[in-house]
Amino acid sequence: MGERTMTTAIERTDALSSSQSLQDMLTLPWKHPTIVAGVPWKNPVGTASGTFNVEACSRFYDVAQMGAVSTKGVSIIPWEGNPTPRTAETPAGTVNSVGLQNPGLDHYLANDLPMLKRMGANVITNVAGHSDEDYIQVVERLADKPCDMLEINVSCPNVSHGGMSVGTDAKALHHLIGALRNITDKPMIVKLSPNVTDIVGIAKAAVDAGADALSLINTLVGMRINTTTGRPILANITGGVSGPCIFPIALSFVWRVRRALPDIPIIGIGGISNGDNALEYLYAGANAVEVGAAALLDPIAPLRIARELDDLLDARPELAEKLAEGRTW
Amino acid sequence: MGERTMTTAIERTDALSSSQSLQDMLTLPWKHPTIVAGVPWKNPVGTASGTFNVEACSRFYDVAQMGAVSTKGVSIIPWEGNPTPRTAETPAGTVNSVGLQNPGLDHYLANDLPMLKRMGANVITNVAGHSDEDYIQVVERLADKPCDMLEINVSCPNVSHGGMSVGTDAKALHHLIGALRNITDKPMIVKLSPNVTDIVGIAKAAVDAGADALSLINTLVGMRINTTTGRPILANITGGVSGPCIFPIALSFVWRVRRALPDIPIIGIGGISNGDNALEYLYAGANAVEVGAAALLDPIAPLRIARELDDLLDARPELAEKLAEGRTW
Amino acid sequence: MSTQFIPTQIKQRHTGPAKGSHDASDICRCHEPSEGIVVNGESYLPARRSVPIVSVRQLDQGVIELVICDRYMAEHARPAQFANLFTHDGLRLMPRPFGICEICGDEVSFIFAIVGAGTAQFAQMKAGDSIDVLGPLGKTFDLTSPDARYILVGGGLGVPPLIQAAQYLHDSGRENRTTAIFGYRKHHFADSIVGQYSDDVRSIDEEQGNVITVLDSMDAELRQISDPVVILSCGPTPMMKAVAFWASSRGIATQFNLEERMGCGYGTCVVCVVDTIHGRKKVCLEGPVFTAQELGWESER
Amino acid sequence: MSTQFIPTQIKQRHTGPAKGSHDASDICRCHEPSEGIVVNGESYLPARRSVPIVSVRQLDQGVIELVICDRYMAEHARPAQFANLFTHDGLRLMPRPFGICEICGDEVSFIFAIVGAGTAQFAQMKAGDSIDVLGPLGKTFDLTSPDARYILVGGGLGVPPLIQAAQYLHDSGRENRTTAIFGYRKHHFADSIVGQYSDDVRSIDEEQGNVITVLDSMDAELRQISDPVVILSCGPTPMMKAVAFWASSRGIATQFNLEERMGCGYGTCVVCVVDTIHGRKKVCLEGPVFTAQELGWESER
Ligand SMILES: Cc1cc2nc3c(=O)[nH]c(=O)nc-3n(C[C@H](O)[C@H](O)[C@H](O)COP(=O)(O)OP(=O)(O)OC[C@H]3O[C@@H](n4cnc5c(N)ncnc54)[C@H](O)[C@@H]3O)c2cc1C
Ligand SMILES: Cc1cc2nc3c(=O)[nH]c(=O)nc-3n(C[C@H](O)[C@H](O)[C@H](O)COP(=O)(O)OP(=O)(O)OC[C@H]3O[C@@H](n4cnc5c(N)ncnc54)[C@H](O)[C@@H]3O)c2cc1C
Ligand SMILES: Cc1cc2nc3c(=O)[nH]c(=O)nc-3n(C[C@H](O)[C@H](O)[C@H](O)COP(=O)(O)O)c2cc1C
Ligand SMILES: Cc1cc2nc3c(=O)[nH]c(=O)nc-3n(C[C@H](O)[C@H](O)[C@H](O)COP(=O)(O)O)c2cc1C
Ligand code: FES
Ligand code: FES
Repeated sequence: MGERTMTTAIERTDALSSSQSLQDMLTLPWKHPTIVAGVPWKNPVGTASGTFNVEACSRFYDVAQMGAVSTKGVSIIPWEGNPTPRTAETPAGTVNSVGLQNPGLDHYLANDLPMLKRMGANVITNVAGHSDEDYIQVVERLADKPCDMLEINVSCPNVSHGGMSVGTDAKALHHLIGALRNITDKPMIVKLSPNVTDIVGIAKAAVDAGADALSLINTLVGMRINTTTGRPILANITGGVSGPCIFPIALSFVWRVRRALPDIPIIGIGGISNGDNALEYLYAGANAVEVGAAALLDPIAPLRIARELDDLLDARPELAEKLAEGRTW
Repeated sequence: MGERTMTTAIERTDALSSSQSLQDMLTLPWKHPTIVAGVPWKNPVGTASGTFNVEACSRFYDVAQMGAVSTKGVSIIPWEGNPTPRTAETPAGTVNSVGLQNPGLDHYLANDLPMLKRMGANVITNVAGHSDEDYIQVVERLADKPCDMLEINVSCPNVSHGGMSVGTDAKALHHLIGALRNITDKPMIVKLSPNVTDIVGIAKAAVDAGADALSLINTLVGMRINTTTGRPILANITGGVSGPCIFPIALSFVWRVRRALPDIPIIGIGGISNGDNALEYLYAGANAVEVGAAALLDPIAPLRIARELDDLLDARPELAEKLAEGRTW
Repeated sequence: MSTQFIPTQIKQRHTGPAKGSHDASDICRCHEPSEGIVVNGESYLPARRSVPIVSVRQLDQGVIELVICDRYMAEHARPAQFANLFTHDGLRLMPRPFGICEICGDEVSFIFAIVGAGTAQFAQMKAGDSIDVLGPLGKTFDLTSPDARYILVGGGLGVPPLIQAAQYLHDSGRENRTTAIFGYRKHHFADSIVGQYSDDVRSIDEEQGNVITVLDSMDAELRQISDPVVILSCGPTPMMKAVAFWASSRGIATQFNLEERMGCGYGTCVVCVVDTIHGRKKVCLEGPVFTAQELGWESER
Repeated sequence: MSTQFIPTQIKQRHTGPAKGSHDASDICRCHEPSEGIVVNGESYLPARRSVPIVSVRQLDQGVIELVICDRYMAEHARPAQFANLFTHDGLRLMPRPFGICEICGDEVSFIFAIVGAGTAQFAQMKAGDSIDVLGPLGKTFDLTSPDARYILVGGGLGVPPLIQAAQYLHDSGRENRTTAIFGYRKHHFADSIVGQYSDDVRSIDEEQGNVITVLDSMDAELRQISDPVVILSCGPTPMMKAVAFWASSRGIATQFNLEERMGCGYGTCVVCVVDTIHGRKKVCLEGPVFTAQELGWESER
């Protein structure tokens, strides 16, 4: 009984229970900012790559209110992604195999990025590639563009070359990140894959090679089968699992990397659906978080979560102060 | 719209929706048996190790009705496991850090095994160890004992030596399984960890060294944090995640290993909570399945799932026939 | 006229008072403003919200009509737009998209088949329960041509957006410009509903043939019409492709309402794409309406 | 007598008709046989089942009494046994164990504090809703000594098993042999309930002291009793340890009802262990009752 307390906050901030009005969510001042790799965020909550499209999301809320927004992976030329179906439901989650469909860097520079900056967003450009050369070209061309941070996606389970294969091999990753470090001064986040035996070794390789921050995790490999046909539901057979189901797994990745690397800024990602979930990441050692699948279920989920966290941090001044100074719990 | 069908069976067999009486569940003949590594199972559903204790479970149902029962990991001497709390809830799942507490081989041979055999169960003895020597001693002493199969657990995330460290290193695993192969003729299942970069490499190592079958997956490393205290809920900090949340992930492990190793018998484990889930594993290439966390939520879940699957297989004579012959989809 | 009415009661929702166990005016007050949300001069769409269910009834074996009350959706939805419905079940979080069917006051109806876990749960819901929704989503049929003759070709559970098109045309005084050709597996469950908005309902079931049979029978009739003819269609892909082929060989314009598994329904995840002559497009945001030409279906069969 | 009644209504469940919006005889018919399930001559315990809720009421701020109807549990439950309750929420699957409190006919009550997601959901449930349960689980207090004097020392939400013990002793004609010492944070929410079964209720709240204060005040009284004295206790661990120390220094026997986070509640997972002098034991199967001696609490403070 010693364990019983009256203060568990899980339910208070549960998905969709928020009664805060959009008016308040968009206009109240933010109380608890953070700093990630030198870049100020007005709150510790960003959107996760692949679940945020500026045109789609800005119809529902002012995207400048987010701590940051991470764009869909951008490749040097347009990619058409995988065949459909690209999604299947999983218990408390989803598995997707988009395969990084995106209209390419030129389109991004002509449309999304200027639109985001005009709106006042803190922009993380998520970078995709099939080869080191692909990544290098994108990062080179972004060097003088007005995005605030880069997030190098070496962890997509849905592309056959590059993607996850780099993110699961410490040597290959070290080589790639070193090459990128040589050509950019932008704050560079490396986004890691959970589909590895030794996350700490991978994380160290990225940091040694010059990563300014780490974001983790990307999706876990998964699949569903249609028991009527006996065939996989996804045309690509396997995809990446995300949503609440991966929350405890993702949290432990952040915890383990934080223990091994006390100083590197970390963005925690995976299964966040309320402010209390975000708080768990901060206690695990993250400087900030990104919200993915929850935004698929409700466009304004990332903003709601940011507001819930902002309120939860009121009662945790010590943690809030550390975050404000770019340090972690 | 081409995709829409009227036959999705997911809901029909959902957890706890079964209205079959215990009477029927315990007495109806089994229609669809399987064979795993030469051992006949009366149905393709077993209990998963660590979630089945004969004394506890036999109060609720006749354990001889299961395809097989896999016992709690048995070590050569008693282990006291990890400190408490040993469990925390996760979205659609649970994370546990029992740490293989068990009363040791002598107790097992004097109590559980004779009781199981007296009841008529098809027994898989799950074997735990901190070192190769530990495993060898247990397997040696089991050589002439009446258990039907061995399941070598090299994948427990909750013990510091042995356990998962062997299961994540193909060389160490090959060495251990080779040593065990030399001292036992019993059908030997090797239970694999999902916490690896290359499951196929690990699986091949086990099979090359003489494994008769593979069971996968064991739990994924995970954790929860109490946001009131800012501390991990589990005394052991991290534990193993199981339950519906891991289902799509576990399924993809089975699929990938089946594609790489067409002939090895595979037992699919992870997040099964109804007959339709079990069927997905069979279509992914498993010969049988084991039910873990679902049994924590309802003692008779494994039996109910076996009955649901038995009925679902009626409409799939081709699959049922293959299973009956020890082949797979 | 070949309309066949099945013995379900003719719906009174459009002309009479709302059905359901609750008084509609009572149930419909607690809602979203009908004008989106304006903050600092910017206007935002309403996000996901919980709304009351007005009624749930079975139209046919395994076919359900569910009516919600949501003023915003009722005022803004246009034919071919859809809405995401959500279960209350934490194991089943993903959106279930459904075409918006009838609109009556603040009430919006959906018609769906029970095909899986989510639809089974929706079918169990009752008047007075709440349900989470997002929408209206997607683009609409192009119904701007004032003098066009619209042929609504639907198959199975593809009929809801066509019913909405019929209602829209009816309410804008063009009911005499629509013909509904609905193909059913067995029971003609939607005839009485679409019959409220179109007096030319030519439905057919599997025993009787398919929608192409009906189109063929209209061939001569259509040749005599001087107004532009537009086919709006929604149903199984093979049916829609057959319609595209039939129409293109006659120079008739077609608009198809597609379906694809969705991750978000509002354009953020790039899950729901379809191949078009302009590349892969999001069905939820750039569709769900595409022309045969865009889909490259004109010459296919 | 120092009993303090707080102004909650005295419960009539034990003597009067069942509360709740449904007629109890009506609500309680659909159930488990009261004798477990016999198949082929073997008898099995009933597994998880869905049962109706008879009533849910607030006893104090954040403290709820929930009454279910389950004939099997009502007939078989003994003091200190508990039951697993389950949410309807797919995100929250794990069992919530609660001590069985009062039993009346086929009805079983639980009293719990709202401390997290599950208890918050239970508190929202209503008479007529269904809830999944497993139980009764665990071992009982040893109440076999016919002439013992039982002192029930409870803290906060540890009182339910002690109420069940008081009821059991009362129903077996030993109500004059119980003293209830309940320590509350503030409101004395369970006095009126236990007062039905024991006429010696000496409760205390934080402002007034703690249970040890009351025990101290009983010291002289207890020395004069020739019958064996047995303390049954459930509450926060520091309280129970203090009770163990107080009793052992006086040679008084103690039985403690422990709590531990559980994976299954029925002995299959080895999650819920406690250190005893005989090694780590499962609280759910080998407990929840342990003596101070077994726990090695006799000399501790
Ligand atoms: C734009 C659009 C409009 C639609 N309109 C209608 C309608 O008016 N009436 C109707 O009966 N059906 C309609 N559908 C199909 C409907 O969305 C599915 O039948 C429904 O989602 C199945 O849900 P379930 O939970 O029963 O099935 P499950 O198999 O349990 O669903 C699991 C997941 O797969 C998705 N899914 C499964 N089947 C389909 C499918 N055929 N299409 C898209 N997603 C699917 C579900 O949305 C869910 O995310 C429409 C689909 C789209 C994309
Ligand atoms: C044998 C036993 C008897 C109990 N009897 C009572 C009682 O009569 N009245 C009462 O108010 N409480 C009792 N408890 C504690 C009660 O089980 C927890 O308060 C309750 O499970 C919390 O659930 P939640 O969903 O609100 O909290 P959450 O934090 O959402 O629960 C998450 C998970 O942790 C478990 N958990 C959380 N806190 C505890 C805890 N303190 N003890 C055990 N498990 C916990 C839950 O069971 C659940 O699996 C008892 C516990 C045990 C072990
Ligand atoms: C539909 C979808 C598309 C995604 N696309 C990308 C991507 O382009 N780049 C990337 O780094 N991560 C991508 N991700 C991964 C997410 O950014 C995030 O790491 C992951 O979903 C886990 O977080 P969640 O559980 O909050 O969704 C995608 C995820 C989803 C669901
Ligand atoms: C409480 C608990 C204890 C477990 N103990 C063991 C064990 O002793 N040996 C083992 O091989 N696996 C053990 N497992 C893992 C399960 O056998 C199974 O592989 C895993 O839980 C995934 O299946 P599930 O999702 O059906 O639970 C344990 C799991 C749980 C939940
Ligand atoms: S479903 Fe997400 S973009 Fe269409
Ligand atoms: S909770 Fe599973 S053994 Fe006690």
